Amino acid sequence: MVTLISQWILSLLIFFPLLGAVLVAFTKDAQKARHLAVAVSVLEMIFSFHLIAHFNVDSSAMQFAQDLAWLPRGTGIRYTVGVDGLSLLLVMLTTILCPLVFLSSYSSIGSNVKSFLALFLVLESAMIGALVSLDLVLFYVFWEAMLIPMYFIIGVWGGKDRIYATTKFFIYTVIGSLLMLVAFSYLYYAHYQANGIFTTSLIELYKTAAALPAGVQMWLFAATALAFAIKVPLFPFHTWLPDAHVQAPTPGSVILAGVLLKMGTYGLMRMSIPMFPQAAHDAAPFMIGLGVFGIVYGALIAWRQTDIKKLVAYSSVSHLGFVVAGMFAFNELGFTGALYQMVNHGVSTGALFLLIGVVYERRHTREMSEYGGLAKQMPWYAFFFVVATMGSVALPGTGGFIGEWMILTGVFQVSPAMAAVAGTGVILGAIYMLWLVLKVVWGPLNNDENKKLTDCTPRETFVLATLSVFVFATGFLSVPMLAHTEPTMKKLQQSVSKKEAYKTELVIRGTSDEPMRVMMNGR
Amino acid sequence: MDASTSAVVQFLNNNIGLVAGIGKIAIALVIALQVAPIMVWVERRQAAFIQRRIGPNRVGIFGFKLFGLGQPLADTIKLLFKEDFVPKHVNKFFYILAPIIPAVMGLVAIQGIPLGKEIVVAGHTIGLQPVNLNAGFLFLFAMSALGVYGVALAGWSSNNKYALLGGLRASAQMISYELAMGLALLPMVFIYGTLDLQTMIAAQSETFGILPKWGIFLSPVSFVIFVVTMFAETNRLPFDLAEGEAELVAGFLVEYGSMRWSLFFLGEYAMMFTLSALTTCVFLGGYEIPWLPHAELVALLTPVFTAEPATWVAALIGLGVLIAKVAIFMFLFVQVRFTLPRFRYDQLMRVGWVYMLPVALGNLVLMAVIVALLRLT
Amino acid sequence: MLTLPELGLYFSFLMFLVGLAGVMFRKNILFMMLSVEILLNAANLAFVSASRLTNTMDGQVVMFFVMAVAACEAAVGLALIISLYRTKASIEVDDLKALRG
Amino acid sequence: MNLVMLSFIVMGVAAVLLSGVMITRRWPVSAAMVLISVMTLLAGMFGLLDAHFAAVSQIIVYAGAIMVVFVFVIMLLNLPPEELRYGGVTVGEMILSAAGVAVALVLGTKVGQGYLSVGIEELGILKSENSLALHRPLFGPDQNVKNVAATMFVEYLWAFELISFLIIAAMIGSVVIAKKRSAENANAA
Amino acid sequence: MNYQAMLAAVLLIPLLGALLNGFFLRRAPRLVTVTVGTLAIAVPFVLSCLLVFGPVSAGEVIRTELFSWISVPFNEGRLEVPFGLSVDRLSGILLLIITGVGSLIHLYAGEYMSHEEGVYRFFAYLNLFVFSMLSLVLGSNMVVTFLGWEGVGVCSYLLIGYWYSDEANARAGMKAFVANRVGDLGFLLAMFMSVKLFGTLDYSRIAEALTNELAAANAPLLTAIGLCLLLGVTGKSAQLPLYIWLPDAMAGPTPVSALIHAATMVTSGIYLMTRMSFLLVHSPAAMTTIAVIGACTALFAATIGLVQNDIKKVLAYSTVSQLGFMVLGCGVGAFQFGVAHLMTHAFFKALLFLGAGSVIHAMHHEQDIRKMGGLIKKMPITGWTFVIGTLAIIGFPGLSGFFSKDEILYYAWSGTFGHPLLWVLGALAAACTSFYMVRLTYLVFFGESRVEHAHHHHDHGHGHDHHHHEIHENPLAMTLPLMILAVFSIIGGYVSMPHAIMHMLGIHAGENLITQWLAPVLEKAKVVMTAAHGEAHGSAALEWGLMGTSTLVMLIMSGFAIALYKAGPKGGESIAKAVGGLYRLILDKWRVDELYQAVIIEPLKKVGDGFFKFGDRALIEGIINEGPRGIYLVTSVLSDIQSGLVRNYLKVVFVGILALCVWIFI
Repeated sequence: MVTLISQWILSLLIFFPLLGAVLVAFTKDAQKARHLAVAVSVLEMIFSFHLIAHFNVDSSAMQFAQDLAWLPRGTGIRYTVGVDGLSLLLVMLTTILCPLVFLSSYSSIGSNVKSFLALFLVLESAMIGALVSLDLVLFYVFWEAMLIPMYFIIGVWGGKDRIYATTKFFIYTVIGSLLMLVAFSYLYYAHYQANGIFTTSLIELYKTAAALPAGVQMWLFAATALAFAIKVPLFPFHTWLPDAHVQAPTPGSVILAGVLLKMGTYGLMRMSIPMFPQAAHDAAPFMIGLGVFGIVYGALIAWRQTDIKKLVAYSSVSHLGFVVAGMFAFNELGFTGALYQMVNHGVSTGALFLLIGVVYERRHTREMSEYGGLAKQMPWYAFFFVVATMGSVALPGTGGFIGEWMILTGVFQVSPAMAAVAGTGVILGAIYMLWLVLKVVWGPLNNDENKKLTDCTPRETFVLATLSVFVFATGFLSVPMLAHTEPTMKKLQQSVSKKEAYKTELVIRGTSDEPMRVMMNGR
Repeated sequence: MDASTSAVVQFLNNNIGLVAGIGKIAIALVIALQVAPIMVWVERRQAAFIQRRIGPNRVGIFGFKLFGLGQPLADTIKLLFKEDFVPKHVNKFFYILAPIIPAVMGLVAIQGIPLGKEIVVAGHTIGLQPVNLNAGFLFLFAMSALGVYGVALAGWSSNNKYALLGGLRASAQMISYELAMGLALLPMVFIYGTLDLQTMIAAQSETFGILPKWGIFLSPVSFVIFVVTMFAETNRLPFDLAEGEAELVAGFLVEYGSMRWSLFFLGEYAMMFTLSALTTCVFLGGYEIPWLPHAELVALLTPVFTAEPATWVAALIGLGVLIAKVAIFMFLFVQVRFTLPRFRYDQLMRVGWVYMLPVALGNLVLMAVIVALLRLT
Repeated sequence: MLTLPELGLYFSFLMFLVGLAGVMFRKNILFMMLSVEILLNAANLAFVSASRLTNTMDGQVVMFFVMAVAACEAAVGLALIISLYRTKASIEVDDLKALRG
Repeated sequence: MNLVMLSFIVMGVAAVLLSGVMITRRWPVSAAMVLISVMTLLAGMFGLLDAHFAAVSQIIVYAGAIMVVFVFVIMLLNLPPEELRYGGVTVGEMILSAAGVAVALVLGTKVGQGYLSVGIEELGILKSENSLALHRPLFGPDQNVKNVAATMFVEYLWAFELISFLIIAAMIGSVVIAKKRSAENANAA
Repeated sequence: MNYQAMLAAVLLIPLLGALLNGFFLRRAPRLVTVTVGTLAIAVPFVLSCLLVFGPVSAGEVIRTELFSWISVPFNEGRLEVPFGLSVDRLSGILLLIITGVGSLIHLYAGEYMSHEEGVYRFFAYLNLFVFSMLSLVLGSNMVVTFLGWEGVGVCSYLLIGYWYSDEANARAGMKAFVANRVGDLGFLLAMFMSVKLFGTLDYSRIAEALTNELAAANAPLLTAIGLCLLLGVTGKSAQLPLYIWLPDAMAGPTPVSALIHAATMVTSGIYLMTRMSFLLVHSPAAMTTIAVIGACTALFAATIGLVQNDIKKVLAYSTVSQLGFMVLGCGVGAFQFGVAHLMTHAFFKALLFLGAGSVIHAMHHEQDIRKMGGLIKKMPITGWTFVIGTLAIIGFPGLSGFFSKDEILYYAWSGTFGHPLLWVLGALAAACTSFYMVRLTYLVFFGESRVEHAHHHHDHGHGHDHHHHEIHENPLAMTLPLMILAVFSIIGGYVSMPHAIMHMLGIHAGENLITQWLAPVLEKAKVVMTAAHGEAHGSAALEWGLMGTSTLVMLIMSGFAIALYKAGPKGGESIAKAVGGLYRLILDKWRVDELYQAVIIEPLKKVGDGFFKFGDRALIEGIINEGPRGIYLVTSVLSDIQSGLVRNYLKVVFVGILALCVWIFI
């Protein structure tokens, strides 16, 4: 029975929110739809606990795998999904963040509620799909499917300049992903030339891609890395992010910062680096350089913003610079830290956007100068704000510290100078985040409109408290969390450093200790 | 035997298929052409019977009155010799073309009906289905589907308000009911596993328990739906909205007279016969006598007539059985015509789309499940 | 040696050209739709011929899909025509340039 | 040149010519009728190509249903003659047509020389191991429908389901389009 | 109860107190809050005493690991960072100071903050601070120390900005945090280098791994580690160039200044250097830099202290200056006396701050010493304890500051890395100290009362609810800590009695108490120093001479201060006029803040703006937005071809088909 569940759990996770979306769309009452969406996402979260409960922490294989026929046989395009240490944490982050986002949408979304919720559930489904798919075409489908709900979420429920922002977001992302598609197609054909069969299986293409000549690898790496770098967003492809964040409604911002950006870094770690180890090595100094420059660049710009959301958006640019720099250090510390930092950034920045949403709903402005002294009126709010800030500036005891520490230690092993420059990001991070706190939470309560503000409602408190707990839990419980990822990271590191093909296999983790292998039909 | 005789025999031997084919088609044509006159008489007599009057019983041939059986002949002669009148305002080409379509389609459609199992002539086995296409009875459907153009064109080319409305009604009604009709037959297709009518009939010659394995018992819902849609397809009462006298004078027929008018009737009756025969073949075992499969019948007759003629006699008996079964439906057509009132047009559409179609679909799913389960076990 | 499928392909080509001409030259939406039907039929002929040529069933299956698409096209297209005719009292494409960019 | 080939060519030529006739009709009804005959001819050609089920479906669905809808709409609109302008053909269009005819003729001669079959062999469709060819008797008696079904519901099941969605969408769409107007009328009245 | 559990309890009880006060006792009565807050420190104090005077004094090192914190594969092995605690003699001293002085200050704060609303927040912060500070000193590896290191920074940030309604306070907190962060970067980099060099961050493991051969092979790296650690120290312990945050940090409540900015947090740099002494001594360059920084800071801050008029600002600069002494002590290799001065400073500086707080409390938040005077009659306990504190800090013979400071000065001259110049700087700083501390004490407690009565009425407007306007002595809860600390300020220095005095008194224990106590901790460092530079080259005569000189200077400067300010604060004006511009410069704290603002902050802001305007907006957005415009120009031409008529498109298709046919078949 457990084996059966394990075999189907990923498909369930992918398609259950879709089902929820249909149900939500056909609900009559907006309030009921909200309840339903929360229920669906909570159920989804409960389902996803199966992954944690039955994940084999000693294995780097693709677990809970499922391999079914999808498109006609000759095309080699199949429905293949699986989870390893790399995607597990991100799947969990997604399923845990989504209920909180739905709770936050109770007050932030007033019009077209049902459509919003349905789109959001579709988005959740696509995100999980992109994280677990092991077939390039399947991945691409989910990758693009993420774009559509987000396009509408920003474009319909966004702020004043939402159309500009959402168009920019869309075009940026699509340009990148089309290049990625070209690279995938080339690989597809290269595999056919080499082996005489067509396949889009990621596991097979790892081998094909790693065997390509260095020059070809570099082009393919560049094409895929560009797609992911835009999503990350890595400097200088980041300018869509501030606009998108500023214009997006609160839940949109949260999920954008919390999960969608991680898709870029996830893609780099899942596709670009292990597929093209030679090219990744050649490009590593450049990528670390971009990441580190992005850290400083994003931080300095963030400091000078007066729009709260823009500030946090640029802080994302800075934080994700760490992640990119870390993964291109090509040691376990860097990889693990990068992965962990993705999760932490999701939690703390998600919390920050939720917090901004809380006051935005009350005051309908994001200008820093409009606020000040909120601690007086909203003590709990101030508390959560400070906690989220501390998570964001990577205070020891929060998860951000572990992530950044690992990344910087990892980068230091390969390039002390880069690590030192990246380290200044720690200082600048403190400057701009505390500047934000200073201007919003502390100071005198001068603005008369702020004197009427009420503290967080129980619902908001629940959401923010949950995230605050996570901020600290990730800071102290890194070992049990990272135990799941360690074999994967180790294997990744080994194959990349030896410039070999990344080898993995599909298994279902059953009740017994012996992993059950999934038969790859028709390959 | 002289050379010429032997040459004829040789030709016949070499081209037995062609000759037999022509012969079968001719027989079927004769049957189809006879349906209309006979049915005119039957209809009038039966109507009279229902309405407690006498009906046509005077016209005889050479003094033999034969319950007025001469009446159809007389009518035919009258219609044939009436002036062929084409109104001035009509679209001449289509006006002339329109009546031909249903008549031709009716006559072609009947070619798909198996008139009997087979006969053996001079060692050649000849199947008794005039035209046997790979797609089986779908051919009948194709022809009946084309028949609608006759009505539609007649309505349009007459350049007359009533006629146009009649044509519109007819075409809408026919596509609506064709769906349910096809869906009603689909369960039978996968019950028998074939589209071929001969195979279906052979399958129905078996029994289970004391009942013959007829389609009517295997899927009664299909049968009911099929019969109802058959009425609609042939524009018979209670579905004759296209020519409803009370509303549209005579619908698409309003500008027609003489032989052109009677061609419509020819086509209609031929189609009635064809569809009834199809029902018979699919649901009532066709030319087979219940509990007595064709092979056993031949075996029974062989001692009496010797081998080859026995098959001839069996074929004749089979044809009789088929016509007897069809006659039941013809009787039903007439009986219904004079018993039931006409639908209103919206009711007709409602019955088609809201009742017939869902019921047929449900039946289809149900039968599919049952068949799948039976296949599995 | 000529075979049926090849001829079929050739006829389909010819029919396609004729259909294309119909869509190009006629300015009446009804005629354009009818010409589209010719195009689709030509495609069907090509599919069935190809099916015979390669001794596979795919062509015939695709023909059914084409037929389904044609049915959809006809349903929606004709509904649009009726709607257009009611509002504009014309089904000439030249009268319907409001959306021209 | 056997009987089958002969009748195929006759039907094909007739179909092409009738297509040409169709696009030059002035009355929509005439055009529709010609088109129906073209379809019937095509059905015959399908039959000769041993695609019996396709042939019958061609008549039932195309000629018997789709075209009925066309005719229905044509009759419903019942366009007055002045609506049926017959736009002239420009010089460019005539040149295009001429080019088309020329290419068709040249191609016809090539086909006549068996060029097409050579080209097909070069493409290697039949030899390719990647082709989706099913190696089983396809065109024997009573096999056609079964094989179509087997292919459609195994290899193309997904496409089949998608098409069914398309049809539902088209149904709903056409009902909505056609109904909107009458609802507005009802409101106005 | 075993010692491991006790150790864990010492760390966790303050955290528990913080959680209780922060979350669960928000609506509890003030008494409960204060009691919980104080007990959360007092109980660990008792436990610490049991630990330190029990096994630790017997030479044991108690270790415990709470859980595995970070564990990553690293090179061939693993990089394990457990949340490990250990207490040895060094951390024992710090433990006692933190919990002992901490309890007294908590007790004091309960009374001092009696007029505040929502005092639970204050005590939650304080308890959290103590937790952080404890994890700093108890951490058995650098990461746990760093947790405390940054934790105290955050708590200090929160406490400085405790009265957040005034933006200046919040800004001061932010300044403190950011300056600390700059230092933290140094600590981080030191950690990275340690990982690279040793593959571990555990102090004892590093000590084991650091052999002389390794040190010789990696001398530049060790110097780099030393300098990075120094950067960390300058941030946390307010040394040049990062000291600027500490004076501003006086914006927080006075008990905070006493606990954090005098006794504990700011001394963590000294702790860290002593902890890493075995590593630092390998690098003479780093040691010398440390010593020079320390000496310069001592003098530099002392000069600013000369002219300040805010009672807390004077004490703040005095703290910076004293920290400079400690760093100087560490830098010259006399780590044990750095720690000794840390301890004595904790006593007398806490005493001074609390005394100042007592005055401020009584004066209703008046901090300007020019408006005080003659308070000793009204507040005798506060006054006399404050005098004791002053005597201790200026190094009056026999009091604690005398011993510890003189030992440092002696080693500055004669220590392993010492140099007479360093002594000169130190002595000058000590002279300044004597002057400004005596000036402060005299102006506040002696002479004429300059208290403005109008001020009181004004104060009513602030809403402080006083029943009588008279300045009077504070209750026992505030004075008791003063008295206890005064006692320790007197006797605390005897642990570091100079050799010369020991000889004179006939004590022949060899080494003084603190040297003996810390010997195990400093053993390795001493071995390295002895091996490299030989024994310290001092003599009893030199020691007596230096001691005498500094005592003389102290007496002269004190006398000078009393003479100058006998008639009130105007006494100094003549000198101020005489030096004119220099006076203004010193009063403005050498304008270092303005310098930083102009040289670092503003350029960085400009860069940020530039990045935003020219990088993001002009360059990237320009390409993004204008690039398509170029395409648009091209496409607008092409779009004219798009007639929107299907027929025209089909013509193209038609031509295409024909072309395709021609190409393929003909």
